[in-house]
Parts: sequence; structure tokens; C-alpha cells
Amino acid sequence: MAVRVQAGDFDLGAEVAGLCAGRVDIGAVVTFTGLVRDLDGRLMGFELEHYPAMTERALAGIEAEAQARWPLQASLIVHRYGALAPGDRIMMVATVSAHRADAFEAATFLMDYLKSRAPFWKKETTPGGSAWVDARETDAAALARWSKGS
Amino acid sequence: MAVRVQAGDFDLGAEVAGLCAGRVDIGAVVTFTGLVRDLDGRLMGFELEHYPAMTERALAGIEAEAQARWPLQASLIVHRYGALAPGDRIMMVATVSAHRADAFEAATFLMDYLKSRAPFWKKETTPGGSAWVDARETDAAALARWSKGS
Amino acid sequence: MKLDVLYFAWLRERIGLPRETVETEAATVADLVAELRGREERYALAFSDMAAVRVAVDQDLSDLEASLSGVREIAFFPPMTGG
Amino acid sequence: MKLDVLYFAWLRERIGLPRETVETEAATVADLVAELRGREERYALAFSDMAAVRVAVDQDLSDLEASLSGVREIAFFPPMTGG
Repeated sequence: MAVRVQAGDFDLGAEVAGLCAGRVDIGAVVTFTGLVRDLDGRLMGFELEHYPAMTERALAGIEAEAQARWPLQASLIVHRYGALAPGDRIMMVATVSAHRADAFEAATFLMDYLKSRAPFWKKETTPGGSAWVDARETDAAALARWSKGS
Repeated sequence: MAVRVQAGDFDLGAEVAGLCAGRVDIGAVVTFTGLVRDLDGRLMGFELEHYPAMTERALAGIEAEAQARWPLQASLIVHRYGALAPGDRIMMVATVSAHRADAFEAATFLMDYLKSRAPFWKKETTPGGSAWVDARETDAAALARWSKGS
Repeated sequence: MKLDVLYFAWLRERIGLPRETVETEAATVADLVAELRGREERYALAFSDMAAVRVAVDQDLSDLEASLSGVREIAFFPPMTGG
Repeated sequence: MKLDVLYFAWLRERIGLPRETVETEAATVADLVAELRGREERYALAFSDMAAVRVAVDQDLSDLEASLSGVREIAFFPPMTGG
């Protein structure tokens, strides 16, 4: 169970290999990787601001919540900050479990929580200037579904 | 969109890097990796038999179904066959999309279909001998939910 | 007609061979299964519980009601356990 | 009491600084916001639409009703857009 916040890039394969190293009780590993996308060819890049004193604490809290809900054998959140260009990796999560349904659900949950509760803000730069990215309403809705009675 | 059936191992990081290379329109990559797990310390390994003439065809059909349901920018299924030991990678899927919900759902769908519709059979060896692994009823249930009206 | 019939996993082991060519006039997969069952004990045993047997017709998943007209290859196997 | 008050993203830009120490007797976050708004136009502007502002109290997400008793650090920022 680990959380890292860093300016530099990460290596998905190495991170997953590290989570599984020396273990034979793992059946399923699910990963999500978020990338800087430029859908209309105008994005020059963005700056990812964060709140250092809170970021790792918030991510660790989200991870602990996932561990309480699903039987995870390991999990990892890596999130970058600073200047990123189109195509760059922004962040990853990985969830490790004996069974695939748990790994898939926990990874989806981590992403939904992280989007709305981890203190990061994106400022995009295009030829027209720089602007803060608005939060998406679908992200708030994605978060809300996890608190429905079940 | 690709399918590979092979005896040898695969490199998750390299596969994902290959799917994303030279593109800036990708927002989300979800991967699933299945590993040989030994929950009770008795598994010596298993032999994964398949039906060569049908395997790639079945996997390509499952992948085409996922592409018809979700706006995927790329996808990949790699499945191994032959002798595997505890901790070994068995297979992976990757789904690539502009948005995370599509990538997560499509990867879950690929796994549910693959479990019940790709012609692979596992024969486990323990100190007590060898035995064919029974299909899990939960896998049939996981497949059935995708055909509910929605 | 001549059909290639393939067996996988425990069906292969019970019948004792991975594939054979069968000369048959069976109209459907179910007819073929009935014909094979009548041949020898090992076939009767392999096909004793058809709920545990899946079939592919020319490499596509199918069922016992499928017609054999124009078909080249039939495969019998247990429920899949890949992934 | 003395409070460290932090601003992020467009709140930081509108107010023109990333953090400041504030001497206040405000009982709740809402009281503090009212006090800051009364200071200068740039604060009034930054806090003009509180539906677009989130708050963390000592590095935990919180809300306007939260008490400031014993608190060391308050942060104001827009809805998060990480991931």
C-alpha cells in the first residue's frame, strides 16, 4: 500500500512488477494510467498545481478507504505535478487482489475518489492563453455512486 | 486493436507504451494482468491447453464486440499457453480511450467474455496429482450481466 | 460426409485422442454425439453429462442443435477456464 | 488566534498570494471568509461564489460550517481536477 507524489515520470511495468515481486498469492492486477490528452490539437501543455502538505495525506486516505472496502493484497497511487506536455503520463493507480472483480472495482473507486478529492488543479495552455480546467460534473456523479446504500 | 496468443511471457509496460506511442489523444489506459496464484501453498503449476485454430478468432471477436460497445482508441489481448508456474503472468488486456469510464468498462467486459468464451483450459498440478480446473459459476454470472437490457 | 472432430481437456483424455476424422450422416451436433456415444464406452463416458460439454462448429461457439450441413470441423470441450 | 491561510489555483491568482498568516477571532470557516471578503476587493472577488470554493481544515477536506477552534491551517481552492 503506497502513495507517491512526484514531478518525474513513472514506469508502469516496473511499478506493477514491484507490487507482485516474490508473491504467488496474486491473481489479478488492474492498473489505470491517466495521460495528457489533446483532443483538438490546440493544447500546448498544462501545469499541475497541488497542495503538498495535503496531497499524500489525501491519497493515503483514499487508498485506506479502498482497502477497507475490498480485499486488496496491495495498491499503489502515483501522481505527478508540475509541467506536463500532451501524451505525458499524469498518474497511475494499481490494485492487486486474488480476484479480478475486486481489483477492477477498487481501481475504479480509487480513480473516482482521486478525481474529486485529491488536491490537484490543472491549468491548460493553448495558443489563446492559459486557463484553469473546470471540474467535470460527471466526476462528482462518479463519486456519489459509491455512497449509495448497497 | 490486436490479439496475441503465445507461449512466452509479455512485458506490460512495453505493451502499454506501444499502444500509446506517438499519440496525444489518449486520456485513459486500463490494464488487467492475470497471474498464476497459489492460495494454499500446494500448487506446483498448471498447463494451459488451448484450441489454436479457434483462439485468436475468438479473442478477436470478443475485442470487436468491446469496440462496438465503447469508443476505444486501441485495445490489446495477450494470452499465454503451455506450462506456467505460481506467480507467472497468464494474460493481459489493455483498453485505451479518451475517458476513464469507457476504458474501465471495456476492460471488465473483455475479461468477463474472455473467461467464458476463449478456448483455454487449465490443468493444475499439486502434490496430490493433476486435475482440470472447474469453471466458476461466478464467471458465467459475470458474463450474463452484459446481455441484460440497458 | 467427412468431419474433423476435435477434443480438448478432459474430453480429450477420456476419449484418448485429440482429433479424428469421422464419416457420418448426422444432421446435427446432437445426432453426432448420439452416434459417437454408441461407438464405445469411452465416448459414452465422455459425453455422459452434456451440461458439462461445450461445442464449437468451424471454430465458433455453438450448441447441440446446430446443423452439420457444410461443416468441416467440430470441437468438443469443457467450459473454458482461461484468463 | 493566528491562522495560516493558503490559496490554490485561481483563488491564489485572484488574491495574489499563495499563503498568509491571519490574526482572527472568527469562530468558523464561514466567519473567516466574511472577514476576508471585507478586507479588500480582491478577496471579495475570490470569494464571490462560494459554490466554486472548497476548503480544507488542517489538510482535511471540510466545509464552511467547520469550527476554527484549535486549527492551524486553512486552505481555499476550486474543485479538484487531478487524475
